[in-house]
Amino acid sequence: MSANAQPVTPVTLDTKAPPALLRADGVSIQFGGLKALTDFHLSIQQGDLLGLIGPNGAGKSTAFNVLTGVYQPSQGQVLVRDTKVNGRKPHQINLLGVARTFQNIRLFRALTALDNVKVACRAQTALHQSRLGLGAKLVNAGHNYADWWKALLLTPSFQREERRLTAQAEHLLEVMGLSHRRDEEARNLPYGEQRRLEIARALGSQPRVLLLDEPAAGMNTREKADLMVLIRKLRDDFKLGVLVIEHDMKLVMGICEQITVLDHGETIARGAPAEVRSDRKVIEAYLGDSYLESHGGAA
Amino acid sequence: MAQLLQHLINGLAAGTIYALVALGYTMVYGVLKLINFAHGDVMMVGVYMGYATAFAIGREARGSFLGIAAVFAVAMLGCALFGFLIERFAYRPLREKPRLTALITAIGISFALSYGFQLDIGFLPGASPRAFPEIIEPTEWLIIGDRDVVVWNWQVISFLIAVGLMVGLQYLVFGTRFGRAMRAVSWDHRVAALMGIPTDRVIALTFMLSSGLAAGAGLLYAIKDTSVSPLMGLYVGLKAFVAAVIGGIGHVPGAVVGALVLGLVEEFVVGYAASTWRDAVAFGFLILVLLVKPGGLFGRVAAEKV
Amino acid sequence: MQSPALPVPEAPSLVPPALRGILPLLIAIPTLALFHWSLTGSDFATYLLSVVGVNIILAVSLNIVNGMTGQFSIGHAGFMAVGAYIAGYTSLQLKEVALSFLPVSASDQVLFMLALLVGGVAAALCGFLVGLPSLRLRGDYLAIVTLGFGEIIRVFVQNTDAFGRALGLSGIPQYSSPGMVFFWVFLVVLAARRLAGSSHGRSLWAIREDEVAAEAMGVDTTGYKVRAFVFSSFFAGIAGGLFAHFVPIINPGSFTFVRSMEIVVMVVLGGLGSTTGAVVAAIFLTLLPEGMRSLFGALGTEGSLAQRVDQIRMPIYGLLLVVLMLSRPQGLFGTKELWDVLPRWLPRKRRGLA
Amino acid sequence: MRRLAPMLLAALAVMAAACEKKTQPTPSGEAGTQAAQGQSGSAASGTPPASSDTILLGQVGALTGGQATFGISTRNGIELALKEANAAGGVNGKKLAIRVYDNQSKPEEAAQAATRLITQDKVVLILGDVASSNSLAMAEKAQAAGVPMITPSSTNTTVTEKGDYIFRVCFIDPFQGFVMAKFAREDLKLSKVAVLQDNKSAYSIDLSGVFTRKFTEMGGKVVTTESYSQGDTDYRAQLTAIKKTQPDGIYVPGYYSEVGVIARQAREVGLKVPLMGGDGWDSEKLFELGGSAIEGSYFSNHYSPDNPDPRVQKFIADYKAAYGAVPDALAALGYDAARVAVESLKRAKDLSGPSVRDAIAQTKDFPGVAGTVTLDDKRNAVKSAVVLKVGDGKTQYVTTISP
Repeated sequence: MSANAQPVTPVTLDTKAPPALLRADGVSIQFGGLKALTDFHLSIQQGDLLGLIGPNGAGKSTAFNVLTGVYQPSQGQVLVRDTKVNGRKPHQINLLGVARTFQNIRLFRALTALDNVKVACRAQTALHQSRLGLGAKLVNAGHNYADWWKALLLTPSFQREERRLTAQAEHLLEVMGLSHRRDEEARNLPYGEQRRLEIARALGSQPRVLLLDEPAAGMNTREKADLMVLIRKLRDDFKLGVLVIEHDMKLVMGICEQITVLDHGETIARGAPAEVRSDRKVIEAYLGDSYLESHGGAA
Repeated sequence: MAQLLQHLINGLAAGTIYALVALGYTMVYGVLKLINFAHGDVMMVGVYMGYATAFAIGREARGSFLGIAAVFAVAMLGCALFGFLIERFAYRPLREKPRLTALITAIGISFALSYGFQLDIGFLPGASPRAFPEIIEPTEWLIIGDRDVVVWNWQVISFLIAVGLMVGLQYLVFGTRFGRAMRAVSWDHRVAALMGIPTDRVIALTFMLSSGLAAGAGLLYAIKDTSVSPLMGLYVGLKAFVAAVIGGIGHVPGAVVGALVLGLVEEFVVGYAASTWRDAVAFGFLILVLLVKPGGLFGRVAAEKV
Repeated sequence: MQSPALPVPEAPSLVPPALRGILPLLIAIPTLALFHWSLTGSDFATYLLSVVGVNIILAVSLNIVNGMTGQFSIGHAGFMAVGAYIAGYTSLQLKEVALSFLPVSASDQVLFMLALLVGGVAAALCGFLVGLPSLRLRGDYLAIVTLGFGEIIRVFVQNTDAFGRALGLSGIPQYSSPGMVFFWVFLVVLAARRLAGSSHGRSLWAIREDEVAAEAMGVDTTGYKVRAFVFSSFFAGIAGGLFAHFVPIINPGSFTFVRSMEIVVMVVLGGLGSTTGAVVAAIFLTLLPEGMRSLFGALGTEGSLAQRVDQIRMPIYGLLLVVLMLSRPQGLFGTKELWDVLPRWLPRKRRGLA
Repeated sequence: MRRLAPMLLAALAVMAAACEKKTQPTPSGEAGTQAAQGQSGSAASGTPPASSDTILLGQVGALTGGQATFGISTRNGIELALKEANAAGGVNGKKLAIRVYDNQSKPEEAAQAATRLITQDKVVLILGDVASSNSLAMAEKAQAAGVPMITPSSTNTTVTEKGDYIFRVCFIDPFQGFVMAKFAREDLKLSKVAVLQDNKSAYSIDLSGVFTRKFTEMGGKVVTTESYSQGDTDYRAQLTAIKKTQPDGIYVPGYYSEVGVIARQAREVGLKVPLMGGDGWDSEKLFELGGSAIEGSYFSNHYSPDNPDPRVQKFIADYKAAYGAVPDALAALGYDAARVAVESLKRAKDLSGPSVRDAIAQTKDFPGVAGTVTLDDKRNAVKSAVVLKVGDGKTQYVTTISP
């Protein structure tokens, strides 16, 4: 794969490492005249726990959307393990091992907690249908229809598959501490549990990279602390690379090893929490004077 | 050449009337995201109101300006009231419910009206079509050559009325407080309510406006084609709906353009190709437009915020 | 991949897995045979039940697209028309043919089944074509494309001599029987339920609930939508085929968009997404006009008013729709199934969609 | 599996429940229940069974939908005939009653209603619909059940081909198309004719086909064939296209509900040539809808209201008194069909299907208002047609053309 790597300026980080699980190379995106994201670089390796911060409207969620294929970049490229994924659909990118949660929780509200996770688990058994020739596409389509027949005929292999999915989803619910909500409809869960369920669902798609969009929003301090522990644990147990968008400085500074700061779509700083915290530009542009005061001039 | 011109005139005449009906669809869709399937039938009711008025005022008064004004006034006001009642009792209780629910009540009302008016009991008119009284005496307004191209006075009059109504509507939507409220409700009626906009009143007024407009359009239609029947709403309504979608449903000038385009397409299919395929071509055209521009000619598909 | 490989648990059921797939059939076929036998000789019941059955198939199949997948198709009558005409035409062509190794009646049924399948597959192909625009179109725009498709089919039939144009196809052999109709009702209900409970069904539900999230979780939303259309239109085609074989004349007037609307009404009234709801609503709405006929008939048979009452049914039907929707906006059962809303003392299924 | 067995049971239970619910408001009505439960018991549901003092007939017609206006005319004609028959003492001392069902202009509803008439109401005879596709659907059911059926005005040849229980009292499409072709060629001396047909009506398509064939055979030329759909109101595009071909006559084999408007718009686009049509034109409404534009047009019909025959004049007067309108052809044919039915019932040796069928088949030289009815061995009426000219709010007799 590396043979057909594009002649782009490599991301300045750690070039010796194996190909990044997810990489953005000079990604820009415009809506009409508005530049929502300019020359964005990012690279996530297994075991990373990165943070993406910035004031409201800085382009954090836009970055997520570009990385997961919801938006197409105007310039630059997104690579998953050195495969260019520009122009691919979100579900195809997901199948390559990138899963996400949403800022405004987007669960399948009328489905039970278990079914929410099973939807994601299931998808991984589907074939990758990214860049296939016509013949392969036909075979693929045939396979898809045949799969429906298996479900309709309730074949033993289908039943086994269903049991496997259930077991897998139950395991994830357990990991996220949601076993007691197994048969509850998602919309009836309390807020914090909905957030956790979204993570469980993302894990269901067996990702290598997990993108969390403000996972702690609306949680109280204790829940946040628990969440910090949980995110680290997930990274280690599931051998993930994690990228977190977060408003809560404490959370980000507490768990992330490296932080990228966006403002008006531009990357204004990148580095370890301590560096970012002391970066004058960041403090001015993002944190503001009041923050400096309240934290007694953290720098 | 003369024939081409004649087809053009006919197509535009048909298109203007589609446009007025399509505007009703588009306005209601704009504020409520409801495809008001009963719209065509409300129009039909309005036409019968005008029909009854024309007979009530007698043959002499009919031709006078006041007579015409009375017919239009009664039909449009009556129909506006009718639209208000339908909104109040059939749609408003369902406003916070799933969107499809209101659609089903719209279908129910459509059935009740179009079948109800086929009864010949009491004041109901019965199934057979009736000749619409000539409230505008047809005379040639313009003749080119040996009657190669003929433009009739009612074509001109209805074109003027239609254009007047459209301009008025455009002003109403973009130039008045009510229009601003309407657009706010259209954007998000819950938020609009929080901002102190009397949502219920705005929606009710929109319904009245669209129903009144439908009655006006229906009358023009009846004058043009000289007949009324209980099923007329079904056909006109469907075509106008298609026109509204071609233009981008919810978009006011879009509805007008969509309707004119549809009127011309139909006219030319019949005039120069096979008349049997008119409806198929109309719908095929619609599908083609949507495939190229998924939101209609003017509408934009709002990118969903993720 | 990273998650620990979990052992796949054993099936908790008493029924061996291999048998679970076909067991319903083993129960259904004798039941249907009994049902069929009990109807012999009562033509009106046969006819009425056939209409009911066809409407159930239509409603349940449309529910897969409109209810489960959350799309909005209002051209179901078009798929029905395709099935009806193709199956009817096939049967007309095969009218004189009989399979020599079978008795004539059995051979007829085999050919009938063949014609039905041909019709169903043709409708499914159309469903594929109509489903494709869902790549680009959403919501009401997709709806109008389905409506347009239905109307185009109608115009096409009206202009094709082989399909009898405005007169329609007549003389289609009356092969259909309540047993056959309800066999397909059984199949479509079984298929819809199994689909709803399967991973594919969950993907459809996910699309209905939140298309963006479904896509982000690896659900090929376009593919699933197209497949839902194909699946649903296949059964609509079957319904059309059955319809053609008991009426037994079909003409374009039977497949207008008003017809499509009637099917949408059944689905919404039953509760979007509820298979049993669609079944109940289809039965109720089909029998309603006949019921009114009986009611009016009982009120008086003489006099000219009595002769007019048959006209009053349709306006009343329309008003009833309004009243029903106002009193139960979520439909009869919402997204739940019949057994979820049964009284408490009856044995209940675990809540949820599966 | 465990979830399917109860489901099936539930579905069956629901079906039973729904049926019961349906007939709950019906005090004496168990028809639905019985039907749904598959008990072919005696016809209940408030239907007077074919008791000793009434004979029940059935009619299925389009009372709602696009063709309602024709169905209602037919119904009125039938109603009038039965009223007269009852006033004259009924059939062998028994009164006649009729059960009318609506088919919404749809064949499946027609078949359903016919089946209901046959098995639930146990009618001795069915009167059919106007539209041939609806009559065809009914014919299948009537033939299978051995109940005679007379269709007043379905002119498509295939209807009576369904079997020996199916009759009609009108002439068939090929004849009517021939009549107008002959008249146009020989009497009006036209050579270039345009055709404007209703593409939603089999009747119209048939007439236009026959007319085109015959007219061409007689040396004329059909210059163009355009179409419209029932329910349309704007025909200017078709007429403008027709105008281009400069015909000296236009054949419009449609129904009056559209023809009147077509005539107005034809004059409007500048077509001055005569219009011609078939029996679908015959209605007082034609003058209302067509106004002065329709004057000078010709159509073929079953009878002429000018016919001095007292029977015809009495029918017209009675109909006017009862329904406030001059009867159209459909009403006249409905009236004739009902009278043929009554006469046959009188002659039949009993009220069983075969006896009634035989009695109907023997109908010969029956003096109907819409011409004399003699049924041939194909169960079609052999009748001559008249050609009428439209003028000044009424029709004028022009000529009679025999088969």
